[in-house]
This record gives sequence, C-alpha cells and structure tokens, in this order.
Amino acid sequence: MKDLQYLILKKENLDGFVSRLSRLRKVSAPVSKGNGEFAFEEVGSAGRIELNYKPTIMPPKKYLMPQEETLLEFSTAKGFETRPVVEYEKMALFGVHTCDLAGIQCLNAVFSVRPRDYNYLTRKRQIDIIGLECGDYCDEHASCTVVSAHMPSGGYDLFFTDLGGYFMVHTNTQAGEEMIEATKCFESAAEAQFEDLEAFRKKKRDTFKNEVPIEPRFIPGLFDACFESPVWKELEAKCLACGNCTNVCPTCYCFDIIDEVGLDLKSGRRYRKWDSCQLEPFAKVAGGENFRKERSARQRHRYYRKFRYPVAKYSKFFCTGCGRCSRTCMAGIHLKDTLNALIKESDSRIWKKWL
Amino acid sequence: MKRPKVGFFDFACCEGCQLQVANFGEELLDILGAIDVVEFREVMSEKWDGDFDVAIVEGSITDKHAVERINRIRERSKVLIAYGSCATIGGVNGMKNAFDLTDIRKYVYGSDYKFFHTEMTKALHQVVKVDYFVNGCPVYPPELVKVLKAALQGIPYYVPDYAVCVDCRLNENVCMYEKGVACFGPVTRAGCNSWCVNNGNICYGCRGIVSNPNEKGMKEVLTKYNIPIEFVLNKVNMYNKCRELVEGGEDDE
Amino acid sequence: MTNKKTLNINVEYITRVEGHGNIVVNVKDGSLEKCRLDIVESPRFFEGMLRGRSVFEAQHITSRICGICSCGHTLASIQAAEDALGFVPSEQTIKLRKLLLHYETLDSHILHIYLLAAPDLLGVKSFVPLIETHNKVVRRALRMKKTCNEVCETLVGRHVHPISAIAGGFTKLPREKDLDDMLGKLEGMRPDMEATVELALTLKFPDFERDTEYVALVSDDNEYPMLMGDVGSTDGVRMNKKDYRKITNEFIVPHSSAKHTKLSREAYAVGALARFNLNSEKLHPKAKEVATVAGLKPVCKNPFLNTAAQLIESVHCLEECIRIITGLKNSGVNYNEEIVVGLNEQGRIPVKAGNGAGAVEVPRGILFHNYEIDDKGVIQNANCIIPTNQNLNNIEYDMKKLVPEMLDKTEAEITLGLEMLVRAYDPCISCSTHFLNVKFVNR
Amino acid sequence: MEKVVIKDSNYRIRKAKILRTKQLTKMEKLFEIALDGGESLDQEPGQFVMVSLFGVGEAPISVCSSPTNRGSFELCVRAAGKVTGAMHRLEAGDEIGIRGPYGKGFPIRILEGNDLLMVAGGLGIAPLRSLIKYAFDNRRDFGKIHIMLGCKSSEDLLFEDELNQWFKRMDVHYECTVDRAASDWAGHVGQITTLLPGVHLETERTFAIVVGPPVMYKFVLRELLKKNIPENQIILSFERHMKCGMGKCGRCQIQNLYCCQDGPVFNYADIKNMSEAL
Repeated sequence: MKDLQYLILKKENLDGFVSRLSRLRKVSAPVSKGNGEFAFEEVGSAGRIELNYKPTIMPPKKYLMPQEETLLEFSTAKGFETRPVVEYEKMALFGVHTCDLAGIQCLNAVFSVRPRDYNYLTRKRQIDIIGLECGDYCDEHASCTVVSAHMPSGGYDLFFTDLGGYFMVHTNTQAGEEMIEATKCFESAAEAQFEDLEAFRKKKRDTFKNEVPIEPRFIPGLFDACFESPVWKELEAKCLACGNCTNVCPTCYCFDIIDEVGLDLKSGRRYRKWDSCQLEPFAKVAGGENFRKERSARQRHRYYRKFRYPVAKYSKFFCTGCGRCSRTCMAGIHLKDTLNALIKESDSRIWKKWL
Repeated sequence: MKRPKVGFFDFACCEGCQLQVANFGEELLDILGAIDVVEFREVMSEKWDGDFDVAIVEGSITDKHAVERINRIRERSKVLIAYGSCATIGGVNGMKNAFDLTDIRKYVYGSDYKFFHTEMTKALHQVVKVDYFVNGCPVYPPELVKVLKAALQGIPYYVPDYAVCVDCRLNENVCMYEKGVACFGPVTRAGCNSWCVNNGNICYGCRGIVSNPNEKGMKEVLTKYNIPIEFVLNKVNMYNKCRELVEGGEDDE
Repeated sequence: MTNKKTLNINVEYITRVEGHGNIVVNVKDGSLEKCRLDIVESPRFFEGMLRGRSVFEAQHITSRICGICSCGHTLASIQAAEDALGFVPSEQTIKLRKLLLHYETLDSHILHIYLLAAPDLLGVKSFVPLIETHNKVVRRALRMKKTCNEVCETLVGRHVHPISAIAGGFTKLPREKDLDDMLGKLEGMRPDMEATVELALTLKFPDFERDTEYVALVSDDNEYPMLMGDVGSTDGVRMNKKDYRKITNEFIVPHSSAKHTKLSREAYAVGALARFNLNSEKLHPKAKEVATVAGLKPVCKNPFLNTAAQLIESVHCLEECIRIITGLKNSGVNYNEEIVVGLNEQGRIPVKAGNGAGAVEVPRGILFHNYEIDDKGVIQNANCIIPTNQNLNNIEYDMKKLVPEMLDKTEAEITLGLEMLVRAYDPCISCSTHFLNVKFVNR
Repeated sequence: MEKVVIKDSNYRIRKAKILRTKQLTKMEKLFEIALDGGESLDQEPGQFVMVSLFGVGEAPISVCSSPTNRGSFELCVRAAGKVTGAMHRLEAGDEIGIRGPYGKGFPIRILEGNDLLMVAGGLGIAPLRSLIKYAFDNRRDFGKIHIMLGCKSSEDLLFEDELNQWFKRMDVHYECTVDRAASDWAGHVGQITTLLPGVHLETERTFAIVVGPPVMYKFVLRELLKKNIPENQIILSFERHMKCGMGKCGRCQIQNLYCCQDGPVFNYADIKNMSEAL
C-alpha cells in the first residue's frame, strides 16, 4: 500500500518534470532574489529553482489569496447590475516547505468555515501543491518544531524529499497522480530508498528540537495569563507599525474591501486587498475612535491571533514557525524572543505567588 | 452629465507632476472625456475666467505674490487638489527653510538679493483649505486617477496612513535595511507602490511622514544598523522640512 | 517705414512653456522703446539648498530643478559629482547614460513638436481642439510620448525624476527581457516617427533670421556629442567644460529672476539648432536625410527652425537608442556593476575634496553643473547654469529684431509672433531661475 | 487569469430601493428601504446590514426598524465616512445594494417576560429603536419598559416626534437628558448617568440593554452594577469597523470574538473581562 504512494524522481529528471508541467500550467517555484533572499516566481524549467532556500519573502498565500482580487463587478449605467466573480488560474506551486503547507492548511480552515468563502475555495481547487522537505533549519528564526510544522502532515498533492541523487515523492491526492501521469518522469521506489527516507527522517528528528522552553499544549494557557503583560509594552517602543510581519505571515488573511470605478464613474469593480492589524487605521471606525490605537495592543493582537484565538476556533496554532515575521522586522521584534519573554515573565509571576 | 471644468496651476515647482499627465499616453484622451480642462498653462493657451469645479495645483507657496494668487484660485474653485510633494508637504522647496532666508538670498543673488523676495516655503494646506492630496515627487499616476475620480464622485480620498513598507513587502523587494542602508519606507506614507525601492533606490520620504510615526523606534533601528541619526534627519528634511511650520508660519521680514 | 504705430504688448504668463515668463513690448510712434522677456518664476534657491548636503544626494535634489529635463539634470549632476570625486564610470555605465539622455531628448522633443509648437503652426490655441480636428495626430503624439515614458521607466524607474541613475552607476540594470521590451517598443515607434517627419515637413515656419553665435558640445570622434565633449561655438571658440564660466559670462538684469549670458558677442544660443549647426555631419544617416529633405543646412540662423532641428534630432536619438540596446544585447549586461545606493557614503567610492564640473547636452541645450566638495563629500558650493538662462539674452535680441519687421501686422499677430519665437526656443523657465552664486564666481 | 461568475458568492448583493428619506438632524438621515421583488429582509432587532453604494463602497449600518414592520426597513445614517457621507445625497427612488442581515441581534426569547431598561446614548438609539419598536408591537410579551435617552444637545435628538409619543405612552417609563440644552429645552440636562439613580427597578427581573458610544459604557455599567442588576442581564451592542460581515476580514475583532458574527449584541457577562471590548 505504502509503496504505491511513493515514487522516485531522479535529480536529472527534475528539469524534465518542471518543464513538462509548465507546458500544462503555470509553475511557480522559489528563485533567488539576491542578498540571500528568495521568492516564488513563475519558472519554465528547473534552472532557476533554488532547492535549498530559506522561506521566501512572501509565502505562497500570495497565490491562494492574492493581494488583490475582484469580488464583484458592477455597472450603474441603467439601474444597477452586479456580477459576483472569482478570479483564478490553473497552476502548480513547486517546492513548498512544510511550514508553508501548514500555512495553507490554516487558510483552508478559515475559508471553509461557514459562511464559506467561495472565492478562496474555487481558486484553491485550481492550485496543485508540491511540497519539498527540509532536512535542516533554514536559519535561527525558524521555530517550526514548537508548532509541529517541521514534518509533513498533508496539505499537498505531491511531496518531495531530497535524498541526494533523487527525490522520494509522496503522492497524496488524485491531482498529484495526474501530475505524475502527465509528466512521466517518475520511477517506482526500491526498498533501499525507503531505508534512505527512514534514515533521513530519523536524522531530522534529532536535528529539530522544540525552540522555546514550553510544551506546545501549555501555550494557550500562557497566553491566557499574559494579556496584560509588560512584554507588550516593550514591543510598543520598538514596533514601527510597518505591517511587514503580517504581510509576510503565511496565515494572516485580514483584508479590506474597496470599490473602484472607471472614468465614466458608472462601472467598476469591488475588490478585496490584504490589510494588516498592525496598521494605524485598521481598527478605526468612521467616528474617529480607534479600538487598537497603541502599537502594543496591535502587536499583542497579532500574537494572540497566532497562538490563542485560533486554538479556540480552529483547534490549531496559526503560527507555522516559518520565522518570516522575525526575519523581516527591521525593529528586531523576534517571535522566539517574545515567547521567551512571556514564559519568563509568567514564570516569575508564579514564583512571586509562592514567595 | 456636464463635464466638470478643471484647471491646472503651478507655483514653485519643477512642473514634473504636470508632465506626468502627458505621460498617460492615449489614456489621457479617456481622462479628457471625463473632464473639461479649461486652463493648463504649460500645454494650453486657452484661459478661463469662470469658476473651476476642480483646481489641480502644483508647487509650494514661497512669496507674497503666490499667497495672493493661491487665495484667488481657492475662491474660484469648488474643489482644490494639492498636487505633488511641493504642494502637499512643501517638498524639496522646504530645504530652504533650514537656512536664514536673507543669507540664502545673498548666496544666490549676491548684492542684488533685495530684488528677490522670498518667504518660508509652505505647503498649500498651510495657506488655504485643501480638499484632496496627491502626494509624491513626482505623483504616482494611478493615484492621480484615483483622486480625480474621488473628486468627481464627491467622495473623500484618504491618503494611506501606513508605511511604504507595506507595498514594498508585497513587491518582494529585498529590504534596504537588510543591505545595511537607511530607508524612509518605515515612516513614509504609502501609495506609490514603493516606486523607488522597486528600482534599487531607497525611499526618500517624498510622500510625507505617517501621522503617528514611532520616532524613538526608528532611532533605535538606525542605531542598530550603525546609521548616523544626524545624517538621516538631514535626509528626511529633503522633503519634510515644512512639517515643522506651524500653520501660517513665520515670515522672515 | 511709414508705420507710426504705437504698441503696448504685455503677455502675462506665456503659455505652453515650462515656467512663468512675461513678454513686455513697447513701441511708440513706430520705434521700439522696450522689448523684454521678464522671468517672474518664484526663485527656488537650489544652489543655496545644496550647501551642506552630501554630493551623493546632489543628483536626487537637482533632478527636482525641472520635471521635463530631470534626466538631463541627473546626468549633469552625476558628471559633476564624479568629476569632483575623481571617479571614472565604467563603459557600460556610460552607454546606459547615453541611452537615458537619448530617451529624454526624444521624449522632450516630441512633447515640444506636437503639444507646444504644433498648435501655433496649425493656428489653434492648444492640442485640445486638435483632438477633434486631428485625432490621429494627437493619438500618435500621445502614443510616442508614452513609449518614451515607458522605456525610461524600464531603464531608470520613471522619466520624471529618474530613480536608478546615481553617482557611480545604476542601482538596477535592465534585464534581458527589459532590453527586449525596450527594443521592441523603440522599433515599433519607427512608423510613427516617419509619420511625424512627414507631418513636420508640411508645417510652415516663419521667415526670420538673425546672425547668432551658437554654442554646443563638440568632440573629435564621430559621435554626435551629447553626454561628453568640449564646449565649442560657431565663432570658433573651443574650451574644456571646466572653463564653463568663461563661456557663460553670466550677468544679472533687473527684469528677470534668471541670469543672462554672453560669449563672443552680445548673446549666444544653445539647443537643438546649435547642436545641429556645430555637429550636423555626425548625425545618423537617417537624420541627415531628414535634414536634406527639410532643407536645413548649417549654419541655420532662423530661431524658429529650432523645432525642425528637434525633429532631426528625434530621428537621430531613436536610431541611436536602437543601436545602443542592440549592442547591449549582443555584449550582455554585467550585473555585477549593479550598485547599492547609500553605500557610497560608506566608502564604495573613495571620497576626497574636489571641484567638479558636468556639461551635458540636454534637450534645450548645454547644461552645466559644478560642485565644490570637502573631504567628507559635503557640498560647499554649487552652481548650475541652465540652457534657458543662456538663451534668454539671445531671445531678447531676436525679439528686438523681429518686432520692427512685423510692425505692419496687427497687435495680435505681433504678440503671437513673439510668443512663437519664445516657444521655438522651448524655454524651461523653472529651470532657469536657479542662479549662480556670484561670490563663488568672483572668488 | 480566468474569471467566472459564481452563484454562491458571499459578496452577492441584493438590489433595494429607497422609498422615503427624512433628514433627522444635520448629521443624521433616515432611509426607508425596500428590497427588490418584495423580498423580506427577515432581520432580528439589533442586526445590521452592509449597504452598498457602487463605486463608493460598503458600510455596516444597523437596522433601526422592527421586523414586525414588514415590506420595508429603516436605516438611520450618520454622515461620518465615505459611504455614509455619500448616502446622505441619496433620495427616494435611488437604488442601493444590501448584503445581510448579519450578526446576533438582541436576545428576544430571553428578554420576553422580563422588564426592560433600555439606555441609549447619541446614535445608539438607532439600533435600540428596533428593539423598542418590537417591544411596543409585542407589548404584552414584556414587563415594565424603561427608556433612558442621552444626547449631546437638544438639536441632536433623533426621532423627536416618536420620542414625544413614547413620552405620552402610559405603559412606558421614558426619560431623556441632554448635555447641552437649547433655550427651548424643558427637559433634563446632564449626563445620562444622572437619570439612572432615580429609576426604580426590580433588579432580578430587569434586563438592561445599553447602546451608545464607547465612553458611555463605562459609566452606565458602573451605575447598573450599583443597582445590582446581574451581570448576565446586561446586554450591550458595539460599534466596530467591519468590511465583510462574515467573520473573515478581521476588522471588527474583539479579542477572540468577531463583532459581526458573535455580536454586535453581547452579554456583559461574556465580555466583562475583555479589555478590548470596553
């Protein structure tokens, strides 16, 4: 059974796979942006693809939930007419790390819960996802183990594990099978190769350790105790409210809805655009009241939206440990530092009670 | 629907923002289908003595003559749009305010300096009521179209009050700070699609500073990256010197 | 002349020029009493504001002197800065700068020919009525303008205040697909250019001549000099750009907030016609062809024909752009030369005290920038001499000769004639109100 | 990029027509609206709708009429933002778009059989009016009804003619106060909290329903608790910025709650420890 789901792709056939696939649909994969940064971009062959990359500047959510997407087209020329629409593109995402797969699973949960979001769900169906396993930490900002996002746990159609001269490829869905059929680059896996995979995973379990000194199951409780913590005030002083941390987050999905008219002022579209709870105007109402005016409250809100609120609503953390928020923060607000500070602070409070 | 009467005017500026209008190409004809440009000295000899539905004004106010003229334009216009950095925040003309005005006049004109009157540079809203702001040096054409449509619809246009970083990140640029270079993206109002950083340069703050910048945090960031704060403050004044002016700021004479 | 006419012409704010200028003419009993071009633009003190700024910021700031020739200012400023620092740019950088300069010249000439000058020659007040009567022509003009803008955008981020051209080189170099894109657009522009030439040849320019000294960059090689060279004149002057003050000899006149200049005689002219008069043999063959058909020969002394010279240069620029890009495509672009802005200050270019000059042929003529910097690269003194400043004096002399020749015409006709004359020079007035530091000159 | 029309979009708009408008004050205008094709809105008192002005945008506005009033519904709109400002230019006959109703309204089934103390400040009267009207239309389902109204100045009073009628009703205890009075004002002057001490309540069977600007809650709540009204018998309705109305866009979030789905009506007991709520 297991064997049927696993195939191998020799490294020399990777280019054949990518170029054949790209003839069928748009293929997007991580490429270098210089300065040690990467981005998902359209590729036609394996040439530009970076197999060993630290998380891209933007997560793959830019394809699943584009920065801007039309929801409605309207015309008021004679009475008014409206057309709810969805924009989508048949494509394959190649080389998605397990942290980003976890991110996509979070978005799936949000948009599947009622009222279901058909714009997201329709588009999602058109995007095939090919995962790629990491054998080691990408850098010091990663914290995937604390949220158990370092190991594959679904959310993909195909999953590649680089085992030296070849990839072990796990087929998870029918869409995955179809890609294999269509490209004809894969071979069946031999016993020795399963042993390679086992060895790889074993080594990986030794490498990846919980990055913060708290068991994940205690994290919601930690946050319950820390709403008024002074840690948030420290972030107030640092945060520039640039919104980078939320924009690069694979699970942030807040949006604004905006109308745009043509020069005739009669026809146009309504679209949604990424927004961020870190930005000054986000929680401001028309009367002028701002319900999260302080940057500390906004930063706190961000952390609670990763570690507390979704645990109640979706039974999972909305942090995937990808480390992007820390990597992108010029003010040096680092997720692991914040968690450590909260842990330390709540520990000291517990101790104080005893003293 | 009658097309609204629109006039273009300029004060102390480089007229580059008006030139952006010509750069629309054939789309300009669509815009001209929606508005009736009745005065635009840079490209038209026609003059209009009626009222304007919309006045689009480029440039900053730098002398008494300009104060009188902008007041006249304001009186004749239902809607006034401050157009480009010089008009919205004083822009590069504001750098003058860092000098003693008599001194700078002498430097430039020598002994004849008295013929050449000048006052502290002001942005338009520091002199008259402004209904819409199109920031940028030069203006970002898509934003001009947006504001123009808002003006025609009679609805407000809110200049984004968040950092250029937002757009910059969405464009997946490598952060300038990653390269060890000071950039004003974190404190500058977005809306230009991070134009300069997209082209390998830094943000110079030409769209003005966000309403509630974290100045202390910004200084810490600069310290962290070993960037001299004085150097940066001097640079931020390239566009934003007029911020310091109180409404109806001091005259030198 | 029996005409005992009394005239009082006062054109407030000449239209279809960049910046604010007034024409004042006074004729009493048939004799010219007053004939002036007043420059009433508010001064902006750029040279003054540059003091105390890093020389690496100079190009960003001086680009803001003028939106129409911002690329030219950028290039002149970079040249002056690099000269002061003793930095020699790479060959690739020079190629790309020439490309940028050609883009801007092309863009500016098209704007002038179609939107600023053509309405006069077609007897209308602006291009707006032409949308109805000459829709195809207007569309073509806007299309060409937009193409120029787009290729500029691909090369340096935008045309108005270019982003990626800085002292030392470029912060972003065009990729393979960018080169293809620019080349495709420029080659696609050729039919429109041919149509432009055809249209321009039908235009009737006023008949007027005045013996004038023309000044432009000159060089010993075979390239039509735009970015580099010595300064030469039709009166036989030839000097190094460092001696620009001996050429421009600026002086103040009370009615103008812009300085005037003179060289061998009472005035001189710069611009497309000056360049043509000095360097026509170096033009691209296609441009030469247009000159032959138009009947334009050096030394042409009719200032109205500056527009014709612009047309010839447009053809030249378009072909040169295509040649440069094709060359880059063949040789490939070296992306290691892409530089990070701001790191200049941290020692990428060694900084030392110095005094540097830049002289660049921008659309309206020769533009000089000059900076004196200290050992930290901070500007101590700055000077920019703008083409329009250099032309102002000459325009007045032209006006003084033109008015008496037109006295049998109506006041409206004379006014239009004078406005057309001023517009033919394509003056850039907001540029021209940035004066030199008198103390600096005399020191 | 492909584009298809989707039937089950969450962003589908229902056409509606403005039947009647009435300028209530300088800033507030009342709109009577009917959905196209005689459709019923089927809202509960306290729910809101997203109003579309095409080319301008959408704004969440609470319905101020009672569902007992069939065939049309009313919105009281303050010109405070882009959409609401533009809405003030609309008149009878103009078309708009409606999404919704959204959110949790007032818990009618729980309120039934009890006394109601309804406290409204400023524009808070608009959502509360839907409940007041509902209670009047089903008067026998409720016990005593107290209505306490507060307003900045007497010129800002909304629904003035209706207020006079409420005042005249024998089965309602109605009081109104203004912070600043015009010369012809004969009523109470002072903060709304000054009205509360004088009200006699049977606390165990009284539900307090409070709707007003954020600053008002703190003071009114203090008075109510002083009167020993149980925490779970205090009902509040909040105003937050909303874009989608479906618990996705994140704008209206109050800690783990979404004002658009979990609210806008909340039970005080559920949110009393949430510092972002009050």
